[in-house]
Amino acid sequence: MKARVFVTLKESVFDPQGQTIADALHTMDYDRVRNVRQGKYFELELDVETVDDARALANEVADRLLANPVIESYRIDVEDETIGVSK
Amino acid sequence: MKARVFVTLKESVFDPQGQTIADALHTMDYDRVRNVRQGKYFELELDVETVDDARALANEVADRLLANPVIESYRIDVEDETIGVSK
Amino acid sequence: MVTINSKTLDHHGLSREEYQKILEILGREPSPTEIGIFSVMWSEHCSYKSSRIHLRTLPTTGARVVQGPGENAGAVDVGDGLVAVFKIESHNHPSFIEPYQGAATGVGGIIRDIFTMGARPIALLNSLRFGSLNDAKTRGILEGVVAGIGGYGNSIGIPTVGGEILFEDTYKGNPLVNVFCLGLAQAGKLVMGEASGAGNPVYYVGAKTGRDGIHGATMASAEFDEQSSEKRPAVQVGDPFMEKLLLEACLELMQTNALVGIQDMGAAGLTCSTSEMGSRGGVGIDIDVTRVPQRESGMTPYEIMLSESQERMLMVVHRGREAEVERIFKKWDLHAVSIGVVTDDGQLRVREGDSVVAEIPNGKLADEAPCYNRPTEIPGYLEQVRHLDLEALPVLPAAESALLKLLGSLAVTSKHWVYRQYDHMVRTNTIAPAGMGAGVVRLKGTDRALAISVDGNGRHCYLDPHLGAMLAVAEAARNVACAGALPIGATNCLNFGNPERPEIMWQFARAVEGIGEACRALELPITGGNVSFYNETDGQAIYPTPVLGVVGVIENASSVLNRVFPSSQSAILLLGGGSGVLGGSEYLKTVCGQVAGSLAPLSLDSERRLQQLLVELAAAGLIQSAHDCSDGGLAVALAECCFDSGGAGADLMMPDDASGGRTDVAEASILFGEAPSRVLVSIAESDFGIVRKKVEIAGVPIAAQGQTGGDRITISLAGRKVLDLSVADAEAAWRQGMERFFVNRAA
Amino acid sequence: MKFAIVVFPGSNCDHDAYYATKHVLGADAEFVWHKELGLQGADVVILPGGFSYGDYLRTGSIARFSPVMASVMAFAEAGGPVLGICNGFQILLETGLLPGGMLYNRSVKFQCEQVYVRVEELETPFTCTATPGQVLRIPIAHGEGNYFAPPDELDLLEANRQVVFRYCDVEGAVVDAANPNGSARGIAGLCNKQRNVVALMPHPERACESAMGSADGLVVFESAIAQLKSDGMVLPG
Ligand SMILES: Nc1ncnc2c1ncn2[C@@H]1O[C@H](COP(=O)(O)OP(=O)(O)O)[C@@H](O)[C@H]1O
Ligand SMILES: [Mg+2]
Repeated sequence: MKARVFVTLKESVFDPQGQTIADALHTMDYDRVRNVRQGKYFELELDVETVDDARALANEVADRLLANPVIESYRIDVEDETIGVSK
Repeated sequence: MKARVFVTLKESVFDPQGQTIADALHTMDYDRVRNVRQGKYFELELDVETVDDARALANEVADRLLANPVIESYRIDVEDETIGVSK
Repeated sequence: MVTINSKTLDHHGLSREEYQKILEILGREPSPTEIGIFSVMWSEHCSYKSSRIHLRTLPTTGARVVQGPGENAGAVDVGDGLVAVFKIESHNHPSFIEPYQGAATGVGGIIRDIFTMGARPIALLNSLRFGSLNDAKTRGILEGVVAGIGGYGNSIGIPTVGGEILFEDTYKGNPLVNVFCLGLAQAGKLVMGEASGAGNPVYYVGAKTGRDGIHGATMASAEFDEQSSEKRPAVQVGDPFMEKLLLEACLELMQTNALVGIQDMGAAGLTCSTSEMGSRGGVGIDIDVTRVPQRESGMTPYEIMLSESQERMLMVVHRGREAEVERIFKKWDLHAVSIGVVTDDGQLRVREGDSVVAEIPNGKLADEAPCYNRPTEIPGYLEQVRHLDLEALPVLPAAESALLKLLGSLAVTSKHWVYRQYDHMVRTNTIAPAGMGAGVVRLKGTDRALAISVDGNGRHCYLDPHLGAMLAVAEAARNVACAGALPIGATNCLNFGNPERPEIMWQFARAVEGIGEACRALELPITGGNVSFYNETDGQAIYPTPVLGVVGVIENASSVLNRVFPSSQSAILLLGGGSGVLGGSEYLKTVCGQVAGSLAPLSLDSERRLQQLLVELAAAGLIQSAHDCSDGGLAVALAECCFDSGGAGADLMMPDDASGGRTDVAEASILFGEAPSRVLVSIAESDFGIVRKKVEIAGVPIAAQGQTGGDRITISLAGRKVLDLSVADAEAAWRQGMERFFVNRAA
Repeated sequence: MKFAIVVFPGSNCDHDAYYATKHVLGADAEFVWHKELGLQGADVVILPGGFSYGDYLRTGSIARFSPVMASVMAFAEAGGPVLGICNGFQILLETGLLPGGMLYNRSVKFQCEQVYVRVEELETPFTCTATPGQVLRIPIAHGEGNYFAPPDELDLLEANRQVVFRYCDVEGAVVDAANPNGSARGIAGLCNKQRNVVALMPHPERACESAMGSADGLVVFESAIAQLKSDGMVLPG
């Protein structure tokens, strides 16, 4: 089973990396890119049977290691390869 | 319009970050996490009208700045906020 | 078995003659793995086939040389039972296609070369060349390269203590990234990349092997389909954390005597390390590729042998000590895996399980590598670019505005933007602040310090490769001497175009001659180096760019000097004669937009006396600062001595050297003309007399005198002021020359 | 009187902390490997700078799970003096012993340079011999030292007098131009509520000898020694 974890800085937290990219894009004349936020993206390969187990495990791992709840929030997508659907 | 860009190292490229996280998870007894790959995740806020324009712009920006095709590949998701669907 | 056709040979960069030699050595047709092994071992990169004949002429011996060229790095005795192990290497091409990782893995590679020798790396430097920063792509490459160098060095905890960076259009499509590393080892405890003792196990340690950096393209064989070349990334990703573990584990292992020999897997990975270790020791090595830790499935022996995955080492250890070795690596969470054994039959034998996929006489692979004396020819451009008619220059700007322009130019401006991104202090040995001249690290537990400088000027070498190369040696050594250090050893990185073109080969041959001449005269043995050919885009070669790295010793670390004038009232002397010339100068390029003319000559004898004098005066504590006149000439050097001093100015007086011709040209030559062997020093008023005497005894001319003080930079000729600028204005121009090219929201 | 310097895989300022405490100050110091479970009877624990586990994920995030950290936490909870420097600060944030988190520097670049910090609090084991408002010249060397905490948390920190160091100019004024990385309210160092756990981004161990450009960092280590001497603290082993 595959889980995708997206970790982003919380809305209220200033994102220097995203801001720098936005600035760079503006000097390259991409003015239509109004704002950029940068986060981290993880693909986990999990040795579990069900989508629920995958979600639970990915959640635990994100909570304990992948994200710092003080500044970040995360979102999880589980892909059941047998049926090819993202949940 | 919002575009999400996921940049990951190509399959064949070694990902020391993902490897280090996987190793850490294993010493924490998360053996069911078989493999981890780490990538970057960008949320772009775009000043465009159509989903197609958003996709084209996000593509261009990813090609020119966000990813280096020599070692990375990327994927784009466009979200039309008016209808709330990811494409 | 595949048949070898001409396409296969082309893909592997092997000529017909080279293939004939392979047939002779083997007495049969090579297997795919064997052709791969020959192709990388006989590549320009590993065999130095076009350069060897020239490099042989370099001086490599001296009383202090402990290890000359041939090992992973050279070494010189620095006293107190210590040796300095150092080398410079290029990572130009990878840094162009993936700036961050290309530069980072360059740093990783040179660090491995140093700790492989049993030395703890204590200092990094780098020499960089880029196109103009007006180009957005170049800015991106620069940002990536600098971040990559910092990313690796900072993380592994080795300070980057110095370097140089220059910008010329010629490097636009071919930037140069040369990295230098120096380590420290106990005398007599160097570890060699040599295998010996039949029956001793061969260990593999470090990162797993993937399909990284395999260049030998597709072969007409089921083994090498299109897809597998698709899967081969051209650039590796660096893992400084892994390297830090390897570094500590290897150094710990070297404290035991369980190790026979060790070599890092750099270019040509497992192939190069097994065959070189075997041939150095005159033994055979027998390995089984199925035991090599692999990152990807389905790798062929060919791929495993040629992979350039980073952060890997090959070791031979004494039989019976295996458990001890494995325990040390386990402590650092690394696996040491036995992949084979040393034999006494001299063969490099590669097995895949039960079958032998390659069997090559080790010695012949190394010793019978091709060696070419390629034709040379004077380049056609030379006559034209050497011609310079000074009288025909347009009216020159006022000295003050020319100086401001030079100070803000990329060649001269503060490189703070660069070195701020490097941790230059970790390990608390760096006793020279960043950006003040040579990098200086103290040797804890002794009174000594080492000073290091890397220098080169491609524009000079373009105009005159022989003299340009000599100037690079002289400047690197002089920068070290300006820190108060006696230059004792050198390494070089030779960046050139395509050696198959006679004009390029001529540049190369002339440059190597120049390096040899200068090093002999300055008693600077070359203990190693690196050649990077094929630096071209669209058939257009870069400026010939030899970069010299010079290491010097300061007997008493507390006498280290830098460029900054002291705040007290002091006397200034310009040591060394030889008025500058505008030919090939930064002034001519930046202010007049021309690259032309002849360079000022170098007297190696004067240079040597000047450097010895500097070391003597510094050791005696008789001078307070020293800075050489380099890019931008005297006026720029004088201004630089005033920067970072808190605004103290300087006033310099020179006799008029009436030369006839246009007065603006004559003045510009004096203020901004360039010539070697000129150094500005400051002296406490009370020491002035004794210094003068020592200078006289040394036979070094004094070209100008002055005082520090005030808040302006002034120079007068025979009592007439020809330059008068406030330090504040000058310093402001100098500080922002590089920063202004980058969006910078930060403090 | 013994300093324990914890060595994580990837630590690289461990030797510098050792050299400063042992050779410059002449105190007793010992390395403690991260896989060890005890602290070897140390009186003061230092979590040094570096890139533990490469800091690929998030600075300090993996180190906090190292076996030795349980002892460090227990030592800290029992009131033992703990000093986190740079990566050590980041690790302490991850453990929750100190509040807040680190963002990338405003420049989004690694920065190594001399800065000035003002000592805000003397009531900690690592600042007790400083003078009120003393300005120290100490280097920073980090890419992620931009301290963040939500406003109410920051207010709480101020109310509890937990802000120990602030970036300032040479005169001691806390102004934005002197803030090298964008840290909230110029915060360069903090302590916990009990005041025994102190952490800062600048490197005092790099500023213990004039040869290194400044000896202002000495006060941090001298304070620890003085404090232990004066109250003859009995500490948990
Ligand atoms: N790429 C770099 N990396 C580190 N330090 C650099 C780099 N480029 C320049 N510097 C530093 O900036 C200072 C000035 O460099 P440079 O102009 O080459 O000096 P010089 O003219 O004395 O040789 C030196 O101290 C040098 O170490
Ligand atoms: Mg120079």
